[in-house]
Amino acid sequence: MELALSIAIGLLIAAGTWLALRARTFDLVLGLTLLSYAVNLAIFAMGRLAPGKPPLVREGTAGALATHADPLPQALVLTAIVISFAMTALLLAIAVRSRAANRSDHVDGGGGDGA
Amino acid sequence: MNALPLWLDAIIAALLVVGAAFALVGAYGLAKLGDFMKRLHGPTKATTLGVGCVLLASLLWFLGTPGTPHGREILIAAFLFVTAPVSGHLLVVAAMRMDQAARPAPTEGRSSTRSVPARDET
Amino acid sequence: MTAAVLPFVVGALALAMLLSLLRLLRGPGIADRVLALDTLYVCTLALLVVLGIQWRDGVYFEAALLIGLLGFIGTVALGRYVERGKVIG
Amino acid sequence: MTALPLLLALPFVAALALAALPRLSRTAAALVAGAATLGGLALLGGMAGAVADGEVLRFKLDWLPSLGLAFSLRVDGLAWMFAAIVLGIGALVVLYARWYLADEDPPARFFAMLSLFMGAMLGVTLAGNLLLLVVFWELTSISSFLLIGFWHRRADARAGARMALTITGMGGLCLLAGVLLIGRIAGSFELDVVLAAGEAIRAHALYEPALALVLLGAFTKSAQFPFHSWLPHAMAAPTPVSAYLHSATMVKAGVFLIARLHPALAGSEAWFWMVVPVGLATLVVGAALALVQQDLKGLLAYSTISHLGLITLLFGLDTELAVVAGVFHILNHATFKASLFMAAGIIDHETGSRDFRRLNGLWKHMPVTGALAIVASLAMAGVPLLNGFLSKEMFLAETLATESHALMEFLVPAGALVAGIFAVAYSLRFVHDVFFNGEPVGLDRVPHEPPRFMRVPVEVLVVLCLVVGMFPQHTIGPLLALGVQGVLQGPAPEYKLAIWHGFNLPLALSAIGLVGGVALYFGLQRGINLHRIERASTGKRVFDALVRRLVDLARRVTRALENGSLQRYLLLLVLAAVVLGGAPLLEAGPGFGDPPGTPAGIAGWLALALLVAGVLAVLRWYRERLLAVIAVGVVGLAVSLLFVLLSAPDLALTQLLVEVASVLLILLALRFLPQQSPPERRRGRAWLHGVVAGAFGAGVATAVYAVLTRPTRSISDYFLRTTVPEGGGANAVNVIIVDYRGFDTLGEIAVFGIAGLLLHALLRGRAGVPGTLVPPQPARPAFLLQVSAQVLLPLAIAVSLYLFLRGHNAPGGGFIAGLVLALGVALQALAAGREALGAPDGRTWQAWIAWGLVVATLGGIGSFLFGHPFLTSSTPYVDLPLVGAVPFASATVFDTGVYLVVAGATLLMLAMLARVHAQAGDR
Repeated sequence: MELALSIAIGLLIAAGTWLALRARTFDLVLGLTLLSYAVNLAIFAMGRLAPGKPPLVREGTAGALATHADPLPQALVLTAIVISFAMTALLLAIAVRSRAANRSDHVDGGGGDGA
Repeated sequence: MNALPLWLDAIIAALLVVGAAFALVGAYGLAKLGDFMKRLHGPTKATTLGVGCVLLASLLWFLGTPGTPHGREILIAAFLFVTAPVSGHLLVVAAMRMDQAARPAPTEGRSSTRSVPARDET
Repeated sequence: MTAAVLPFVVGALALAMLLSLLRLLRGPGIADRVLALDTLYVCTLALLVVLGIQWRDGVYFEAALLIGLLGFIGTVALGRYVERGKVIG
Repeated sequence: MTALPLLLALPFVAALALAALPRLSRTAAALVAGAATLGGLALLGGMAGAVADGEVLRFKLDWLPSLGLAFSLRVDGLAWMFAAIVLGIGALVVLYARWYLADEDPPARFFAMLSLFMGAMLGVTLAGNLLLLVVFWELTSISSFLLIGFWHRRADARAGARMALTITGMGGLCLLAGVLLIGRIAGSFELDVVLAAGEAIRAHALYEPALALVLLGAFTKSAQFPFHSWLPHAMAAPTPVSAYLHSATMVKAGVFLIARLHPALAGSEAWFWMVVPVGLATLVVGAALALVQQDLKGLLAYSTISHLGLITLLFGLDTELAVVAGVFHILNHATFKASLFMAAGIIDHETGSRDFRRLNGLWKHMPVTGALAIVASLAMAGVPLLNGFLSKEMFLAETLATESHALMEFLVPAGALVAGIFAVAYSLRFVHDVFFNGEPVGLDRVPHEPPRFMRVPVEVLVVLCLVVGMFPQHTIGPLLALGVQGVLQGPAPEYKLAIWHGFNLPLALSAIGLVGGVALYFGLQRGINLHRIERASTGKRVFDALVRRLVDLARRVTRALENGSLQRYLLLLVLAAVVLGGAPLLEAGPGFGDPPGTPAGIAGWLALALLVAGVLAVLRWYRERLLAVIAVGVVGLAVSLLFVLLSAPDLALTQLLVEVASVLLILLALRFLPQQSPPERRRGRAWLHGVVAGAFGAGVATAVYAVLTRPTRSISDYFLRTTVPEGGGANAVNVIIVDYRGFDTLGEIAVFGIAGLLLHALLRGRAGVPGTLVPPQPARPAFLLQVSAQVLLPLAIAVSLYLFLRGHNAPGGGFIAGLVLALGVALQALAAGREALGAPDGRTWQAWIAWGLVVATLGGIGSFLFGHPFLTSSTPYVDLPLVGAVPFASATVFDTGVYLVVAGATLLMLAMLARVHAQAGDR
């Protein structure tokens, strides 16, 4: 599964980057959403893939990496997911404002809506 | 899971298979049927029912397995049965609205750019 | 016995999801795609439950719970958007 | 030895005080600055005895030991002598400036800057650590910049300040580099070590570069040829500044440095050949140019340059007697040049002009000032019975004693003689052309003597010139001896301070100089009237040209990079990332290990299939934005599923909730954006972007795979081991979030809350945003939805609380619970309208954010009460029905804060976006 996941992450990165390079604010938002998926998955994967071993130390079991998934990247990614959500929200607000100001959703303003 | 008595095991297995079958049928219908109103039947009925079976199976299984939390399946089922119809109904409304407006989905934006001015409550 | 059927159950659900995906990609109407997405969510719910049995582990129930409780909000919102052009009136 | 830091602190204290009290009157400000100066003098006097006994006073305070930077002060003879000059002249300048400043000049600012400079200069002299010395060195450059530009409304002042700062600043950088080299050679930056390591330094391979760099610093500071041209332009400064910085002290910093490092650097061929020619050139050029100035201060400036050259030359000659002469001349020049500047200032003050062509025959108007100026000028010319004569005699003697290449043995004395002749000529001009030589031309007022006290400093200095000139041994003798010992770091050589050394060659040269000078001056005045010489400074022209070049270059580069297109910047950014990341990857190779081959299982493949399909769909549909949103939804679902399969329940929950919330937000915003992206106008660019993005993706994929196939060395064993016993929770992830890494989390929720507030600020009171979708239909009441929403709200709240309380032991926790709650409320809004989202201005949710942060912080502090450090939890459990054992930990309090912030911020975002509404008559 490692290879497949890596490729998937790569695909997310590539697609996200390409979209982020578009000239329209909304496309940028889409791109950054994909990018944050990719980055979160990548960070998460740094803890290695451990199916069926959630990092919950139940009664009777001793907590160890052998029997549990690595909790640290998970903790990092959890907050990262929420933060990237906030970033998306912020970008959307900026997109709305910038269009209101420029009558255009071009990232550099001006040029009309193009649509 | 040999903790389970055979009959219970059988029922669970059966429920699972049936549930999966229903879900599959529902999805198949969604994929194959002719127009939206027909397709709507698949998920809203079959799939929901299928999920119901699966939940029931899981409920029984966890009841049969001591030392595991149980009962939450009921909650899930309840939620599902409250929400599924709502979304289904809303989609119907939406679909009807779109038909009447005779507007192919992707291009509302286009046509709207030269359409009636927006009246906005508040 | 349950153990024996589980793989097929999972497989069937996976197939169901792929079929929904197909519809989501084909469309044609936006409503079809939204419906397909909704179905995807519901099937995922079922899948989670089944996986819960397979792994004899209740941890993923919360996920199923949340899909059941809030998963349809996305659908509703999309439906609203298509219908009224504004999500929150 | 506490007097030492105090001595250094005084001026800075005064500077701060003055800066803090900008309204002070001229007298008050002068008193503050003066008090600091006199206090300093007193402290310095207290050290005199010890220093005289050859003792070296030290004060050391480690600052950045790792860099060898210590705040260490060190007073030996040389330092003491220089400090005495700085403070002594300083006191006189303060007194003088009190009377010099005009009513419209802000006195507090002036004296603040002056005190700042005084402190910096003291720092240079007292520093016992080379790095510290460089710090103060730069500080003098800066304060000089400020003082030159004191009359900041005058263009010439600004230009002069900029030029001075640029040149001396560059010198300072060279000095820093040189000092770093020396420090590396000597193994320490402490002056004691460095001065003792002379042999090693001179023997080292890096000696020449180090020497060259240090000398560059010194030469720029002391306005040595060819870096001299900043000094004349610094004359735009108020005259007290010119008298103080640009004749007596700061410009001496360069020669001081040469003297200071003499034991470490001098005594080599390189030293001779680097220092002597520069000194000689400066001596001659300065003297020659001084004669042809039309500005009083200009003449004095060039003469200063010339004298600095003379001192440099002496240190370059590098005999012990030359050192004596050099130190002696530092003292003498400080006295007579400072007094001359002050005299020039008085003249300027009383006549309103500094122009030789207009100033004539002032003798009958201001005889006293005239007399003083004349005596000082004679000292400058090196006339017997004045201090200038003595050091000049010594100088000439040393030039004649030069032992080196034959050429130099001729050039040095020759140059000295020529310079001497010019010196006499320009001194004579200063006297004759100002006080005699006809009548004043077009002065707007009748000149008269200055206020009594404005003249006092000049009188003091001139008296010094006389006394020293007549009774050197008893007046200046001890001080000079101190300085010389300081420079040589050893006993002073045998020398005789006397006016009469008998008939000898130096005396003859002086005589020739005097006669020649007089002849030269009157010759020139007769032949080509000196008033007709118009000269623009070449140095300035060159400098300006260089600066212009630099600016043009910068502008070109900027224009090339910044064309105003954010798209372009982003592309460059990504390109840079690809290159910087890719190069090592290609160079070293990915270094894959052997894949663990974790089985994906049916579900795994399904998830990946969904993900890939979703991404492709987004790319296919990105122009049809609504479709793109749906496709993104698929990707999100797939990611959540992956989290489930890879045993990250918490992440799965979070991702699912964020998916739903994002769809809501996006749809709320999408209404006010075009529903489509325009087609790619330039396919070529789209392809280019495709290539770059593809490369980026490939690179990341490779890196990730490389990591995944290598053995892991995670620190998490610790977390897993201790999560129950110490963290008091079975859910290691949640424990890490609220406990081990609680401090990070505090920061993260703060960021989240700020994002919410920012969004509020962006959308507050936005009406009339252009919408693009169909005008909203009259909403048909959606009973089904409303009913279900009402049913679900309490359930949602219940679930949210449940997830929150269980969070410490099972998937859940503040983040997840907060999102659940937010979505529960959002559902109400979907059903019943935006009123369900609380106060229209979102103040409800702002309060939530605020309280959340408060609670979280308190929870962190709470752990103090349990006697643990900030944000470490301690955990008594309480049993709740249905939920089970719940840790009532300070961590739980903290998590409550997280809960509030997340819910509040999410709802604030939703509320604000829901409040935006389309303007009437929208397109």
